[in-house]
Amino acid sequence: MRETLLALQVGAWLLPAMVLWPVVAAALVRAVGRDPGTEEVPAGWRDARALTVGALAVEVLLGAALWILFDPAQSGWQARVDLPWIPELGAALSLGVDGLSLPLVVMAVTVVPLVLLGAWNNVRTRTPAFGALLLLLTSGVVGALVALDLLAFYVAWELILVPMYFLVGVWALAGESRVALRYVLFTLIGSLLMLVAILALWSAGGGTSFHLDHLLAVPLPPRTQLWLFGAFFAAFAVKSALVPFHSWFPPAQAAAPTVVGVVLGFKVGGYALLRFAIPLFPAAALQPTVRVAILGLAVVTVLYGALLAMAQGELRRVVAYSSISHLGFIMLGGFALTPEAVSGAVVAMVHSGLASAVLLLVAGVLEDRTGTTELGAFGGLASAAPLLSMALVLGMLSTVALPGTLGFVGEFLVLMGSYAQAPALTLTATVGVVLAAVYGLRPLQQLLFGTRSPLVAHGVPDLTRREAGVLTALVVALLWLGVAPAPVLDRMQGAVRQVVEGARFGPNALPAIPTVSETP
Amino acid sequence: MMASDLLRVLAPELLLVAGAMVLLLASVWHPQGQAPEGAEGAERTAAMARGGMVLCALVGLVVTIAWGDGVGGSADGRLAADGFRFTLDLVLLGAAALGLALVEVDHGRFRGYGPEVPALMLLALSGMMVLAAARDLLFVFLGIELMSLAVYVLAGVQRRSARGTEAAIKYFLLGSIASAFLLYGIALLYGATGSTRLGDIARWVAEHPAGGGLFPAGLGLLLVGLAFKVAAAPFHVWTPDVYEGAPPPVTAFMATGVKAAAFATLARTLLEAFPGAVPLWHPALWWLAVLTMVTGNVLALAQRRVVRMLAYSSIAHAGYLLVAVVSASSAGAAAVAFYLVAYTLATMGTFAVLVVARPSDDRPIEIADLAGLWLVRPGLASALAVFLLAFMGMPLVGGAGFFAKWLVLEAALQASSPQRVLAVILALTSFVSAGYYLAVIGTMFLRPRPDQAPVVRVPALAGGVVLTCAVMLLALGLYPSPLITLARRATVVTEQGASARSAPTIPPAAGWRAAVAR
Amino acid sequence: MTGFLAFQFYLFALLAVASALLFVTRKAPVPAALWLVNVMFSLAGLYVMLDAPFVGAVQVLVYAGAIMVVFVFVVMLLNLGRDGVSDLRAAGPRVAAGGIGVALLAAVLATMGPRLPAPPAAPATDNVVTPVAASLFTDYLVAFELTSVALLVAVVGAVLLAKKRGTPS
Amino acid sequence: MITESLVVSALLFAIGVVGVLTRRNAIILFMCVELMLNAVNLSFVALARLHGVAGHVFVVMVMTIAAAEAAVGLALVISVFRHFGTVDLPSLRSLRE
Amino acid sequence: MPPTLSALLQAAAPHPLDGTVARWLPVLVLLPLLGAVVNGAVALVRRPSSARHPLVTLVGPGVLLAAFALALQLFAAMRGAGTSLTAPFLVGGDVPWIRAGGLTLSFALQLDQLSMVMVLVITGVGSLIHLYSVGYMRDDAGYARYFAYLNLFVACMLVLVLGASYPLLFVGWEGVGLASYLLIGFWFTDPANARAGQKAFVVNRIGDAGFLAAMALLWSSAGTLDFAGVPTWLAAQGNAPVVTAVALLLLLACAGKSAQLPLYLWLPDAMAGPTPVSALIHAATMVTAGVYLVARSGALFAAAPVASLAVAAVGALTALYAATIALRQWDIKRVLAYSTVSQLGYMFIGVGVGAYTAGVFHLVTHAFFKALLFLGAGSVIHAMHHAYHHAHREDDPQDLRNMGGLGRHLPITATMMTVATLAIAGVPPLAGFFSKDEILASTLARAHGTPLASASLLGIPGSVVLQGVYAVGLITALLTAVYMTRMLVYAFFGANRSGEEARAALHEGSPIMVAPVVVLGVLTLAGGWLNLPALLPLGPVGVLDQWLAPVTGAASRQLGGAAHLPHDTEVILVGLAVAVALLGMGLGVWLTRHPVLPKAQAPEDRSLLARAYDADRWAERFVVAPVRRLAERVLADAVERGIDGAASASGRGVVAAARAAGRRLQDGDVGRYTWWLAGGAVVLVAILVVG
Repeated sequence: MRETLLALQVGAWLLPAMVLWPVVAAALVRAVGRDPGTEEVPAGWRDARALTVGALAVEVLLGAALWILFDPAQSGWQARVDLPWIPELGAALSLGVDGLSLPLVVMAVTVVPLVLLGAWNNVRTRTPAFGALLLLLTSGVVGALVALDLLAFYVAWELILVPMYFLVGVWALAGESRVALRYVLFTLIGSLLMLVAILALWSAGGGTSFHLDHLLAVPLPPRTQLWLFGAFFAAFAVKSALVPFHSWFPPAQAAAPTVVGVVLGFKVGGYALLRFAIPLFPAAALQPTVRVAILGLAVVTVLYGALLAMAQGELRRVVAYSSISHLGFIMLGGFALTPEAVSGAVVAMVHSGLASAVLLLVAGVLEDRTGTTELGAFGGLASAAPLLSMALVLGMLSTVALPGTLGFVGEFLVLMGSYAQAPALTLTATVGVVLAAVYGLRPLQQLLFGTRSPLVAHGVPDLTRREAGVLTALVVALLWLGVAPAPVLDRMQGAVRQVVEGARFGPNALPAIPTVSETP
Repeated sequence: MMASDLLRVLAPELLLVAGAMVLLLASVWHPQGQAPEGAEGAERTAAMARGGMVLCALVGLVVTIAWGDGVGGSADGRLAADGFRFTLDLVLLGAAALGLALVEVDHGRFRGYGPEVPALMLLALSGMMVLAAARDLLFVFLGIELMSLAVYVLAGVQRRSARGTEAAIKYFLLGSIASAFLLYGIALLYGATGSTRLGDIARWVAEHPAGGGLFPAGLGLLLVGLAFKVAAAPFHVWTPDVYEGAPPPVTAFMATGVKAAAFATLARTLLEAFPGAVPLWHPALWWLAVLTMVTGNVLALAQRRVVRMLAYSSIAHAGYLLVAVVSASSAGAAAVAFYLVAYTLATMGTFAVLVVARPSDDRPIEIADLAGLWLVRPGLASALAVFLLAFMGMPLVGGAGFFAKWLVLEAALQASSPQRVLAVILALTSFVSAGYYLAVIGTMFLRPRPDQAPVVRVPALAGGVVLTCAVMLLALGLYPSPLITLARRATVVTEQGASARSAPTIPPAAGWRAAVAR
Repeated sequence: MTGFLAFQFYLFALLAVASALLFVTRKAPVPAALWLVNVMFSLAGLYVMLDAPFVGAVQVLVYAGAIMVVFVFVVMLLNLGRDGVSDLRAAGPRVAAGGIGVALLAAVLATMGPRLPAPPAAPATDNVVTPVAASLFTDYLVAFELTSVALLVAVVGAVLLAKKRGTPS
Repeated sequence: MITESLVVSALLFAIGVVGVLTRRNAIILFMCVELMLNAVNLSFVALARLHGVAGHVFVVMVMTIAAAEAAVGLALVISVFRHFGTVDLPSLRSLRE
Repeated sequence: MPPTLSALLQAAAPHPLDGTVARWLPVLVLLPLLGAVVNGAVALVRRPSSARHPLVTLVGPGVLLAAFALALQLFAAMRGAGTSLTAPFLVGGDVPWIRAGGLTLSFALQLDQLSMVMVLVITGVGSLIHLYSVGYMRDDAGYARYFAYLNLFVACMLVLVLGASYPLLFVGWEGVGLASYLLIGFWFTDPANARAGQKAFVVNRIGDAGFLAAMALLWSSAGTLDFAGVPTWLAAQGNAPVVTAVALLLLLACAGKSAQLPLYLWLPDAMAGPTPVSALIHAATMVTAGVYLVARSGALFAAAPVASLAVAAVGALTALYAATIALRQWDIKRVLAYSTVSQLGYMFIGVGVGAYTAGVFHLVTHAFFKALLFLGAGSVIHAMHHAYHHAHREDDPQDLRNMGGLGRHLPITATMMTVATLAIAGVPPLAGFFSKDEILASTLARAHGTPLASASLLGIPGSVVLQGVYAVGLITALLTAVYMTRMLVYAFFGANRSGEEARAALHEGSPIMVAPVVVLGVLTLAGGWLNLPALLPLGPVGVLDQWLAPVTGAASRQLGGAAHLPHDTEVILVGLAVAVALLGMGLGVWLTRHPVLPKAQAPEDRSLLARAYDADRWAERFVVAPVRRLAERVLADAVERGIDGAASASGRGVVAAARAAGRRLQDGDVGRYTWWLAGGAVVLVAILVVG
């Protein structure tokens, strides 16, 4: 298989195709797609949703090809492509993957069509526009994950923002469209600062190239690094909803259509920290005060997210806050900066996407059936809708990181890898494990158990075949990767080592890396 | 003085003025009858506007040819013929052509424009083009006056509109005060340096690095005059009222043409005459830029009327442009050129949408009037979204607006003394701007269309303008290289650098009689 | 500067400043306008002192003779002198305005620095127009033409603006 | 004498500014602007003694432009009067926040 | 860096079990897992699954019996290998699980003598309970689901005892927690049951967090998480504080899983599950995982005497504490639950003092007699439930006050329960007597001249601690005899209080329920022969001790040396123990001399002991409620809303300020605009002029 792909020179166009195909497909869907909700003529194959899923299926195939093509033995960029773009600025469409981005890319392109398929009736109005925007969003996400050129990365980064605004705003649950504005404003403030930082970095590098490899070699005094790192961190922390920059996230995810909520929860911000912020400015990222502060924020995020998830009365908000809690672990692992912890962080990012997909799909199904996802409105679903309950239980178990699920792999690696770097903080973070059990089981208790509430007694149809199929696929992925994460982990080791060693011994690294002292 | 030389230098302006006069004649050719509705001779306005557009195209051709020919500045060093001038000429011509198109569209709806309007716009344009080329403060003054006089009239050109008249008188009064300041500044600079030519002033500054005498006061007053024209805070106070009261096509022309011309002359003056005095004017302009960005963006947040919001937004953009100017480098000039292109396209596109979407009574268009526009006119709404996102500086979806901001930031950060704080303020105020631009976008896309909302008809010409602006913005956002190249060529060539042909110098102070005697 | 010349100079200067002050402080429009005319005449005198008799003449002809007459004409036309409303703003703003005026004056005067050297007095000549004209039609030809375009705009504009309104909407 | 003229000019200009700030009548306000222009002219004439005839040329141009401005401005004033029945500036407030 | 497992695998000499049935070890785990999948599929597909599906009946207990058979085969193979078995047999070291950086985990299973004992108990007792369940759950709607969960539990439990590394053990550890959660809340329509399951899971999670922390410490310090790597690390590390820290964190984990103070709270509530579940999970196997873990980590605890003392102390306190509560419980299952907690305390004493064999011995015998007690109680409840159902009465079938004289109606059950009671009370020669006695004897034996005795816990010398532990153990033995006798008397003797109608319907359960009870009764009688003390010449001495020696011998020696009590002392101790047991039983009979009223007529028992010292309320008030308040009041209502509000308020504030500023600046009066112009000009010129 791999040989065939190699022989076909797939690598030469694979990544550009993955980034650009959704854009093309977006135009097609918008032009050809029909809205089954409004038109009298049966949409047939021109049903915009079907077209969108089809277009995304192509993306899945490309993602699969990328996975196959990827050589686990190599470290460094693979499937790398450099297309000229703006020679005047030195910007190029430099795309490539390594073990850090590969799992996330494949996860992203796989989850989006699955969730769209699973939440088939979640969006029923103006589906051509929805599909087109979703495809643009996919392009942005993939682009941000595979861009090696900082300008291209920034463009993709902002490309996530705009379709997301419309997707959340236009198709939000009734009366909640304001959250879209809040999302954009929060994200924008960080990303504009990052823009300035990118420019400054580019200038420091002679203004000739935006390529990551070029910029990594640019010598920067620690003070400069600190400022630039701050700007990057602001962008990524807001985007990934680190406490206390998170308050846009729960309402947005709760209001967004299912598939959009899932994409919203992708931890692209966490990835970007590992990909850009830490390697580019190691002296700042590993500066003891900064590091303690960020690790502290990470632990606060773990606990805060978990506690808030405990206090929510609505399923999607529980999911959102649990996602925030997971982000805390991701940050902890990322800044602990040991191979184990960073690997764990990446796995946790993949897990967060998959688990949110399962849980939000279940929430979407409930919303479809009953019009609400308030926990208090339910009860006794376990007997009324066993398949749905099963999916919810399994998704939640992965969320609370039960061993044997993917959630555990990430959290475990993070905790193992972080302890040596920040013992006290890591031990504090384990409290999050306890709280996870509380916030994870509480919704199960309220939704599934007890006597049937009037709403449930009225009848909640169980999963349809389509929903069941999608959820099965996702749950199996969570369990399978929990048992056999090695293929994923093996592929990322080279990249992880590069990040860790680059940050410790790279040209801009601090002379000696102190571990975080025990001062809490 | 070689007349042929001067003709070559001034060919575009001459053609433009001549053409404008022909149009003027044509507009009064028929005996003036009282049309049953609308202004006198309203039936000829559209034709005049089209003629004006053709003229703009012709002049544009001439500009291109002149540029290609490598025409140098005028022999006496009072008029420049460098990339900066020609780029700005093209921007101004584009703005005028699109403005004329908007006049025609608006005229098609309300029939409120006399046939002289296109001619007046072209005459204003000639003033603007003079400004782009002016290397003598006298020309700066005359260009500004020529442009302003025409625009004062244009603001009040719809004589039935009280609001237009009020806008015109406000603009006129404040404008003439600003002119007086400008003129006083020129006088003092003349007194300090002995000349009004930028090259001479630059030489004087080079010889007197400490400045001294009347120089600082003159420079300050000059900056006041120019800051007024570019609508920099706190000299921006006229902008919201005038933009709102003037007919939208005129506002569009004002927001693009006047602003571009004013920035052209501001940049040229500072770069050619006062590069040696950067320490003197830098703090003042720095604060001006900050104040302008903050004032424009923050006050725009409170607006409910679209045009007024855009007025504040134009103030904000003046602030961004000032950042480029503050960098005091050729990169800054390039950034100004690029920015003006993107800004002009976005502004014209926005006003094109507003012209077709504005209520049919004289009521100013409010943001709420755009509610649900996406549902009835998806193309129009999407285009307006693109324009607003371009104002915001979003990449890709905002097209060239992103690279405009980029180049400004680049100029600021790569200046010999990097303007980091200014860059950060720019970023933060851009963030604020998202608040009001997204309010419009949100209204268009996220709100339902009210039942009683009027049907929006899009005439072909308006559609064309919208489409042109949107496509060009998006294309340049995807592939900005040509425009960046153009903008980088739009550097200010100082007189010393350019004119080896050595202009005759003004006779020294006491010897003017001798010169006369010669 | 001989004594008499100096006396004359200061006389006209005083006259100009005093008239200007009176102009600014008159409540009614017409007297104000007349005081302004007085300023202009004084200035014409000053111009002559400053070796610019031609400019002085033009000042009288154009400014005092033409422009100000139009002003007064319009004031009369609009019958502005009659309503009792004061044309001046309240006392507070007036004081503040004075403050701003003083500040501006101070800022400008601060740059005046040492007394500028007076150039040698010009030799007496009858030809007061030639130098200006020569300059105007050679060096400043383009500028001259530009002013004519500006006048054209003004004419067209004035006609356009001052014409009677079309049928009111 | 040049310096004295410049001082007088500055005085007149400042008085013009004060007038601008204190008058409510559009025409008078405009007259104040004319005063400011005249003040500048005085500077030009004075400085021409120092720097040459260019100052005189400037003055001629300014007068021309002033005339043009007067034409447009007075036409506007008339137009305003027709619309609002007054030229009292604080009364012209249909355009505001 | 200590050798990793795979390195060990490659380097090790051929293992005596190579090529034997031991290579099928993974099947042992997979069998119940397969059962779980099949039964789960049936449960999901066949609904409503009111009727029991023959496939479930076949598969559910079937896989267990098969697993038990395989376990016996394995046992035979090990017996065959004899004393040459010094190292664990490893399988699956080449099946990767988590590989990142220097951390390499595989699905390696290891079989050694300790695991073998656990496997036999799990599959053996498990098989009996599965069979019993066929009868007990016959009419339940969730029959298939029940067996799916139960099979899942066994699979996880086997992973727990067979895993060759801490993380793999942790997989089983949390897996059994999950199964327990699911089974406690099996009858989920009653929210109380589901809540009990949730409570169990969450409290266990506290311990699990300790486990994770222990692993983190171990990994960062030792660079290995395999059991095989620990001794090497310890050899290099000596008695460093980190060893103690790891051990104490593991103790936290064990306290959670094995329901020790202060994390025992979940176990009494766990009785909400079906009674066979209580028997299997909450008495015989899962709750003993903590004991297993301490024994498994013997080397670690041996290197940290303080931690070992802590284990013993916790065990002793728990034993006494729970026993006192059990004195005044009326719910038959709760009596047994507290009894379990108390007996687990005993086991902790055993493994705490380094008498690993004694601890494991008690684990095994306890598995027999406590499973018997629970199954017997289950039979009683089953009978009571049916009787009340028959009589159309809504009454508590579990309350002792509603029973009385059941021996007449359930003779076999009554007999077996009596045997079990005698065993737990410590009457020779029943199983409990030997195991309990060994623990107490070992405790006293190590009170002098051992590393344990010379260590100190919280400033108290180890010898004092150990003597205290012994005393507490003895008192607990007394109390145990008292409360068990009380239970037995109230349930099976005296007059019946169930009511006329119900009494008529009381009868023994089906044979499939009776048979396991009888088998367990036999085991209870004979279990003591597993490890006879030298004192009583009834058979081969210390079989279990010798069997476990390769695993725990070294650690045991390290902690206790060759400490042995003098023969005379031993005799005295045995006598004391027997005396205490008999005294306790007498006391129990004396306590129950007055008849009690049926529950419906009796006043509510509000004594402190009946309320279990109000521990639940204290926990609610001082732990749960504050956390909830923190989450809901402080964070959700105040902080989150504050952050949120600050964000939107600042937005709104800016807009409002802009609006106000706009109104003032742009009031339409152009005269006022000139002020900005002039003022700005003055400032600008001033800036330039001044510099």
